[in-house]
Amino acid sequence: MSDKELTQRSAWETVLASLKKRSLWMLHYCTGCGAVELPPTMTSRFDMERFGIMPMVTPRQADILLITGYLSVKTLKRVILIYEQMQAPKYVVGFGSCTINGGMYWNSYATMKSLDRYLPVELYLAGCMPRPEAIISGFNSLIDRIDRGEANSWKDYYENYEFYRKNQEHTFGDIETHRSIADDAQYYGFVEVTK
Amino acid sequence: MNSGIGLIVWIIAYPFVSFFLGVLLGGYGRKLTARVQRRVGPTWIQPLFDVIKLMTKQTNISHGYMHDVAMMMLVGGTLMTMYFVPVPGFHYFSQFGDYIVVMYLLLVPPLGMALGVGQTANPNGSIGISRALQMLAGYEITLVMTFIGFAMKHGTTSMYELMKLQQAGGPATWGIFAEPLLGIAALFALQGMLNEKPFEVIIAPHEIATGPMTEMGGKYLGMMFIQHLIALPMELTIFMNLFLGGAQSWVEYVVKLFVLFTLVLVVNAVYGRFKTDGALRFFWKLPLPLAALGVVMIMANGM
Amino acid sequence: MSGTYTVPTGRPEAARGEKRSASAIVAAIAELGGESGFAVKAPRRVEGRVEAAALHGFAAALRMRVGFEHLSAISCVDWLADGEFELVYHFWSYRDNCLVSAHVRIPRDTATMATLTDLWQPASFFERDIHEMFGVEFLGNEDLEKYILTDWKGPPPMRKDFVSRDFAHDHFTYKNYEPSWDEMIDGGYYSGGQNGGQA
Amino acid sequence: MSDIVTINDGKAIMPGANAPENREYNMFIGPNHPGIEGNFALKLSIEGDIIQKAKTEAGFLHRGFEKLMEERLFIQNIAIVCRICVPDPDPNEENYARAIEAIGGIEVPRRAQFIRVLVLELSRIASHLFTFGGHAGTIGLYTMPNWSISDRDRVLDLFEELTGGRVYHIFNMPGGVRRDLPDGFKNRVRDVMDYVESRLSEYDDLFFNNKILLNRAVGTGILPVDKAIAWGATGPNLRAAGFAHDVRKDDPYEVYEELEFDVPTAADSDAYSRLIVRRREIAESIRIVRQVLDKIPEGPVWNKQPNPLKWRVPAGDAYVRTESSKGEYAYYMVSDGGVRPYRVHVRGASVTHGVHILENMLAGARIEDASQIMFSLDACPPEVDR
Amino acid sequence: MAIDKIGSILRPFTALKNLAEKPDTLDVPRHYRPAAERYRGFHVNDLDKCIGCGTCAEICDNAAIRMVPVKGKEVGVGKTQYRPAIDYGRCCWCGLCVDVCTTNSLSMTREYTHISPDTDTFFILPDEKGIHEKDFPQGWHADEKINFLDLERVTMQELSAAERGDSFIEIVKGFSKEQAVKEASRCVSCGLCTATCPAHMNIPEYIDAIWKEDATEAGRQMYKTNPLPDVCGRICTHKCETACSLGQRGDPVSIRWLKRYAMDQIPASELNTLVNQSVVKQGGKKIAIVGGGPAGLSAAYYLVLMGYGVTLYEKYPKAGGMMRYGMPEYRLPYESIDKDIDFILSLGVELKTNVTVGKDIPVEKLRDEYDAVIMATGFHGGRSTRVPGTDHPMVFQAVDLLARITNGDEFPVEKDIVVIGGGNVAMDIARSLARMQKKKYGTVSLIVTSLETRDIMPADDEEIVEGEEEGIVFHPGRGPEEIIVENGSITGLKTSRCIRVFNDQKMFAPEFDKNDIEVYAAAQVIEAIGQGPEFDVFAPFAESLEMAGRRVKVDQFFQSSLPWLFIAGDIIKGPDAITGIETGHQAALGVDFWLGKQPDDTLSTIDEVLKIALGFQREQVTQLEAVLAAGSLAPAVEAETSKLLASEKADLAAVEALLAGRNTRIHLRQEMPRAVRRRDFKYLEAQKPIPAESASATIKAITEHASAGFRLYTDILFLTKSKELEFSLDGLRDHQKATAERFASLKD
Repeated sequence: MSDKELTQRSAWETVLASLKKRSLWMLHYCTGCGAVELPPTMTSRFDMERFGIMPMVTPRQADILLITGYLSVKTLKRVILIYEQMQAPKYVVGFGSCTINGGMYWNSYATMKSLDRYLPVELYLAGCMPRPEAIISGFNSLIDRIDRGEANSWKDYYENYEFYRKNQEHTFGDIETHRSIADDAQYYGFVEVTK
Repeated sequence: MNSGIGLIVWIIAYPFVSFFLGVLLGGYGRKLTARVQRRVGPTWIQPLFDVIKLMTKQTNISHGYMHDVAMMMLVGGTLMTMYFVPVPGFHYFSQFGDYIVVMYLLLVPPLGMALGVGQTANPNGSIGISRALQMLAGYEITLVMTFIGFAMKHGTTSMYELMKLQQAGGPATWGIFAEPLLGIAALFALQGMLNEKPFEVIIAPHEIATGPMTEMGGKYLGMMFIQHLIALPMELTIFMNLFLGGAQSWVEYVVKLFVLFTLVLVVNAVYGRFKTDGALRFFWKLPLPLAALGVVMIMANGM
Repeated sequence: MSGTYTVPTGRPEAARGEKRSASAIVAAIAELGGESGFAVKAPRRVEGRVEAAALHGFAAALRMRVGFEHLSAISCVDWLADGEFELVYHFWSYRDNCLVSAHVRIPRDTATMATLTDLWQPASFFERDIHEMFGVEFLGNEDLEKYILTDWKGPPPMRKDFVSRDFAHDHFTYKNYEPSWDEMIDGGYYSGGQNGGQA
Repeated sequence: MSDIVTINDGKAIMPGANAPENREYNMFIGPNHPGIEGNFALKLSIEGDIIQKAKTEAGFLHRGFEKLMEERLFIQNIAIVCRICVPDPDPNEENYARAIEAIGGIEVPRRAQFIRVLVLELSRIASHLFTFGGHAGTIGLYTMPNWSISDRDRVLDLFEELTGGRVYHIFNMPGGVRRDLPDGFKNRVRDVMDYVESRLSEYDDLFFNNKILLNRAVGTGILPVDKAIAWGATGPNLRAAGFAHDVRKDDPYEVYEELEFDVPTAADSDAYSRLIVRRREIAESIRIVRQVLDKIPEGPVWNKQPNPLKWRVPAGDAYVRTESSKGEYAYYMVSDGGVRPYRVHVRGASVTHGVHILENMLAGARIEDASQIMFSLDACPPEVDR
Repeated sequence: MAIDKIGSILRPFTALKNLAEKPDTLDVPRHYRPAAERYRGFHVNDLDKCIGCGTCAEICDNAAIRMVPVKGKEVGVGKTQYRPAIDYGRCCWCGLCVDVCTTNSLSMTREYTHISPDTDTFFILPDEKGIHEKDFPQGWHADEKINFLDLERVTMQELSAAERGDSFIEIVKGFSKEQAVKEASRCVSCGLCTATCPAHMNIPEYIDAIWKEDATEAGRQMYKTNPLPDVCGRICTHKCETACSLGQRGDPVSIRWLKRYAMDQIPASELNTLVNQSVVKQGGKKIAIVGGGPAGLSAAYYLVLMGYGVTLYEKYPKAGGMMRYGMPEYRLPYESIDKDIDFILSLGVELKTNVTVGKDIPVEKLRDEYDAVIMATGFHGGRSTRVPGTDHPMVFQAVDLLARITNGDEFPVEKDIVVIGGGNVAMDIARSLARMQKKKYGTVSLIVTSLETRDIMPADDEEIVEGEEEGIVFHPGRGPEEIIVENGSITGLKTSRCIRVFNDQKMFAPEFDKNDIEVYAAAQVIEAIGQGPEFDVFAPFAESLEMAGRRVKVDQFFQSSLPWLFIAGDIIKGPDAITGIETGHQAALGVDFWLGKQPDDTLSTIDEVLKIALGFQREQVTQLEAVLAAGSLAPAVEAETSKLLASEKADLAAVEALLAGRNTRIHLRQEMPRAVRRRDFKYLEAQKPIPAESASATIKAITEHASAGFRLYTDILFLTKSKELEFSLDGLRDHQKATAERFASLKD
């Protein structure tokens, strides 16, 4: 993020960040076809546990939400709920073309086109789908960002919730959230957002 | 060291020492499993990073008062138990509480978990808890049975005393060699107590989405991890004290801890999990009769 | 779910026996009466046209009397210009290793068809799919509720008069890039307004 | 009510949400659940730990492929069809190419036919290895996925070398294949086949003979042969019931008629049988691959087709079937003589396995077994959703 | 089989042996793991090799490729300044673009990692280096054996040398329907041909129509810019084919023969319905056109369609000019010429034949009687080598002889003939004479010499080859020294070897090796080294008419220094038929402009866009004015709106100015390859399906979106490259955003 925030970090936070980056759990959710490269990434050929990255089962436990490629509108709805249930700090990683500009489903009636209109995205990986090497590089890049204190995209969701909410409503009509984003924003210390 | 300032230092330091041991064991476990699986695995202190990460997460979910209290019960209960398990150089509390106390205290954390998870109202969690309680009926009874045998043989229920007796008698008097039936039964029970495969039915991600942990995130999950890491060396120590003659020095203690844990891990690495009823049936079919037989033999010898 | 339909699970007698050639199957179909338009199209492929009203009877006879046990698929084609849907039923015979495709045309505006779920369980999926994607009603199928498109509010998307590209354009937003090589090109790149996007 | 993380339709169901005296409660498995193959959901109605009623929910992976194909040129579709089934993409390419060839009467050079068989069989091996990992995961034996999925990667390396892509090969084209075999490729295929074969015996030790697997899988999810046929089971799931139907044998395509291979079957039709049939199919596939390497003739690999931008396929229709790793995979294609397919209907192998058969088999099963039953059927949700 | 159904407790423990083995894990990403040789990674493009044809963008199923104009890339024959930019938010790495690339400039590397939080970095303009400017080895690239494109053209059936040797029957048989469709199917519709064609014919469109077996539509497309398609289908110099992107690696599409095929399918009687032009007689305004060649006919056609009264003066008995009197019949049958000309005349053009302007009727008379005069007298004067002996009566000028052949006049044909010249006219006369020799003597004895060596001979290659087949002997690279005359009759031509034709400045400056002398026996010598204008007709104005070298000076409207006099055809540009047609068209437009009438016959795309922009802008102004007039605004909003109105008005004025400068249209058409224009508007197609009626309807639909309005302006800027426009891109962007927001607030 901005230089200001970088300089504002205390020494304690810097140390903490360098420890926190060593453990990152991703949500084990195959949202799209890119997920087929996740098992190789998890298992012995590429073994992402080397970097402290593990698949986790529920949103509560996870730090990383991988959007593995296209998101059908039906899945997108679930993904948004999942994201809201995750504990901060949380990172969304977009896999491949589909999360950026619709990918090969650019003219499909059933998939969303730009992920960053619905959720704040920390990183994008190029590829259709990204290979395990690229995924591992992506995770390393995320680790670096956390280390440098740059991985703050999640804050945007609470600071600019209106923007995301507007786009979500545009796509779904009304969406029923489980959590009060206003309360969450307050908890996280952001300005209160009117729901 | 079991009195005065040394004692106070121990009381304060012991949880941290235990936690540190737990971290090492946990990391070792993950590393070893990884190697069986032909991969490199994480760093040796990976569990520490996990805990730090979890405890620094901004946790804003709470499923109510019970949810929070339950976490206290979980960690508190484990810490309490820990003090009653003698380790080299520290057996102050074990003179006040014998093995029966330990057995009793061991039930507190699952109870705490049950309360907390019940509060979250997640069906997966509820199933996980019911499984945990069912499993108690498997390994706990076996464990108690083996202990009864020992108590009968040596005429004491103090873990410290039992340990001392074995240390005095040398390896030949170690429970596992002296009473192999009880020892083998207790090894199975240990596997169950540590919730490792093939008895890992409580977490079972593919079946019930990590069961009790389903609703836990951030600090709550961190607490559970801390509890797990403290309980790990403690549970191994219980077994060690009963069947491997405890340890006289820290070097011996750590070596035995790791060797014992390795045994548990290799089984864990090459087996899948039973179904709950399968696990129970197994316990009732093999370890429990073994333990019972052992007890009978002790009784026969004693008569 | 197994109780929902009285789907025959036993294997028909006709499904056992010697392997027959494709032309023998054409003859066997002709023997059923009523359907004489079947012909061998390619090796192991027999094709013909069946009236909509006769389809259920034909399928039942094909199963019970000729021995076609496997309903491979039901396909639907929207012939917009003709104002018709074409339903194509693909039956496979394990005995003969031969596929029979029965083509049925039904009017597009009042698209109804008798269900085959009482004969084949798999028909349930295909019929529900065609119902969702084309809007064809299958009389007698109790399980036509939305399955894949539960969140969908538009028209049945596989109809030819639904243009996916238009829908995507109206309902989604494409990316506006401001690439770094902007200055490399004449006039500078600007990907356009809100709806600009690439194409 | 507090939010709990099992998500479906945005509603969480409490245990005992029904009447208090009714012990039945509802539970969602998926779409976010490791026990689910892909992005798919099960709505279970449970009493105790017995599933009373199961209902699948699909559509999370729906992209409207059949519609997209109608809006793309014939050549452009070769890039998208493989996406329909992610773990085993090649039957899609095969079907798409063969449907056009059947409609347009296009000849395929023999060398290309052999290469297609090679690709299809390698894809089958990769897919089965993947399934082993998934199945072992459901019973918690995580060593197995670590092994089999990294061994699968060896096959993907071959794909990468041959086709330029690891997962999506985009290699079959109407009229042949896109590239010839690279230099020395045959030897590398042989090496990998030897490797996979040697690994199979290690799998036997660790997994297929594992007492726990037998404890879990034998007698779980029984699908009697009559029901298997009536409910439309195909592929390994049908063969595990003792019914030896294989599209490669019974509706042969490419050069399968010239190759020797057996169709493995099993009798018990439980989860274990289905697993073992797949295990044996890998051995058969290795046999086929070796024969292909021996028999493959020299020659061109592609019959030139018209300029792809102005490529019309004559009017007509065709129904083509392929034996995928999951079962019968069929395409029904209609061309109206234009530059785009008029209609392509994709009949995925999992439309029966993953929906009604799964629902039927789950009813009465234990909740612990739900995941294993699904994986033993090897249902592939993107095939259902398209 | 090593599987039993009993299971084992101990066998799983064999897995523990892995504890002693090295893990299977690869040390990525610390060490880059090379991808396979064929890996489909990120794109690289040889920007110099790339011609910007845009075929990659056409085949991309994800609309991931957009052609953008790259600075400093030269635009030339078969080259645009456009290069593909790739959107990795769309790309699926299928590599179809690589396989279809006409030049093989596009390929993929083995690089596979790109990670960024910034989506803008996923849209790249690939160059030789790739996305990260790192050297990665080449991955997926074009394969020699697998060609998506049809690189070989359909062979045109021709009469054999024996069949055609002694007759003037047309050599080329023409395509059959199957052949034509097959040949048409080779086209990738890149439109490079359109840019190169002097008349900017809608080539991809008519080829597409032929491919769809719709000859009528093909004809309609042709008549938009060329009223003599029948003729052009036979004798056009087909510069388009040199530009064809398929020619990069294979044979270009036979554009000329396809045109011929399409026109052959349309009977003369149907031409009128095909063009479907309602001629509105304006009356009053009359135009005289001097010269009935391609330029004159073309000008006549477009002027008459614009509603002028046109009179065409022709000195020969029939109209057609060089097409009729300079082309041998075996290349261009007279029926074809007649078909085209008759159609033009049928539209109401008055033709006066056998009238030589300047001799039979003074130019001044035309000036006085008509509102404007278009002079298209052409190149009818043959040039002479001026070597000794050229004044001999048996030395002929090729153009004269060709005209005599057409008129059927008798002239001597000797047994041995030498033709001097290496151009197409030389070929025409040589091959005509060869036929006459064959008829008269049964054998051919004809030598063609030219300064240029075989490889640089300006004549079409097929002409030379066919000439050789017909028995003509070529001696290229020889310069005439002297025509040897003995006893009053010619005996031969003495030549020396030509060392080089052009000097370093590429100027015509032949040098000869005087020691290398050859003599070719001949009784008759034909000079065919070029033609020139005959300026007799301009004699009365010699003083007032400005010249530019040997040609008359004209401005961009083809208007000479005498305002009433417009010039077209060979005498200002060319010489060839298709250039003549284009100059005729432009002169017609120039006349129309001069006479102050807005032409609306063939609106080009840019005009449509400008008009829509105008409408859009007017709409904005009207709306704002209405809002202001309603008067119910808060003072602050009102002030804001007034400001907005002022700026909108300024924009309106700018667009009006742009549209008023109609000359933009004429020139833009030449600068913009059609396909590129079409692609620029592809985003419009992507938004809405193209309605069957017209592209303009599509564009109109777009204007309904306020935001698309902005896009419209950027495209105008692209198209016009008009830096003078008062709005800058950045300003416009902010401005449009602000406008949208303000409108939204105003509605409340």
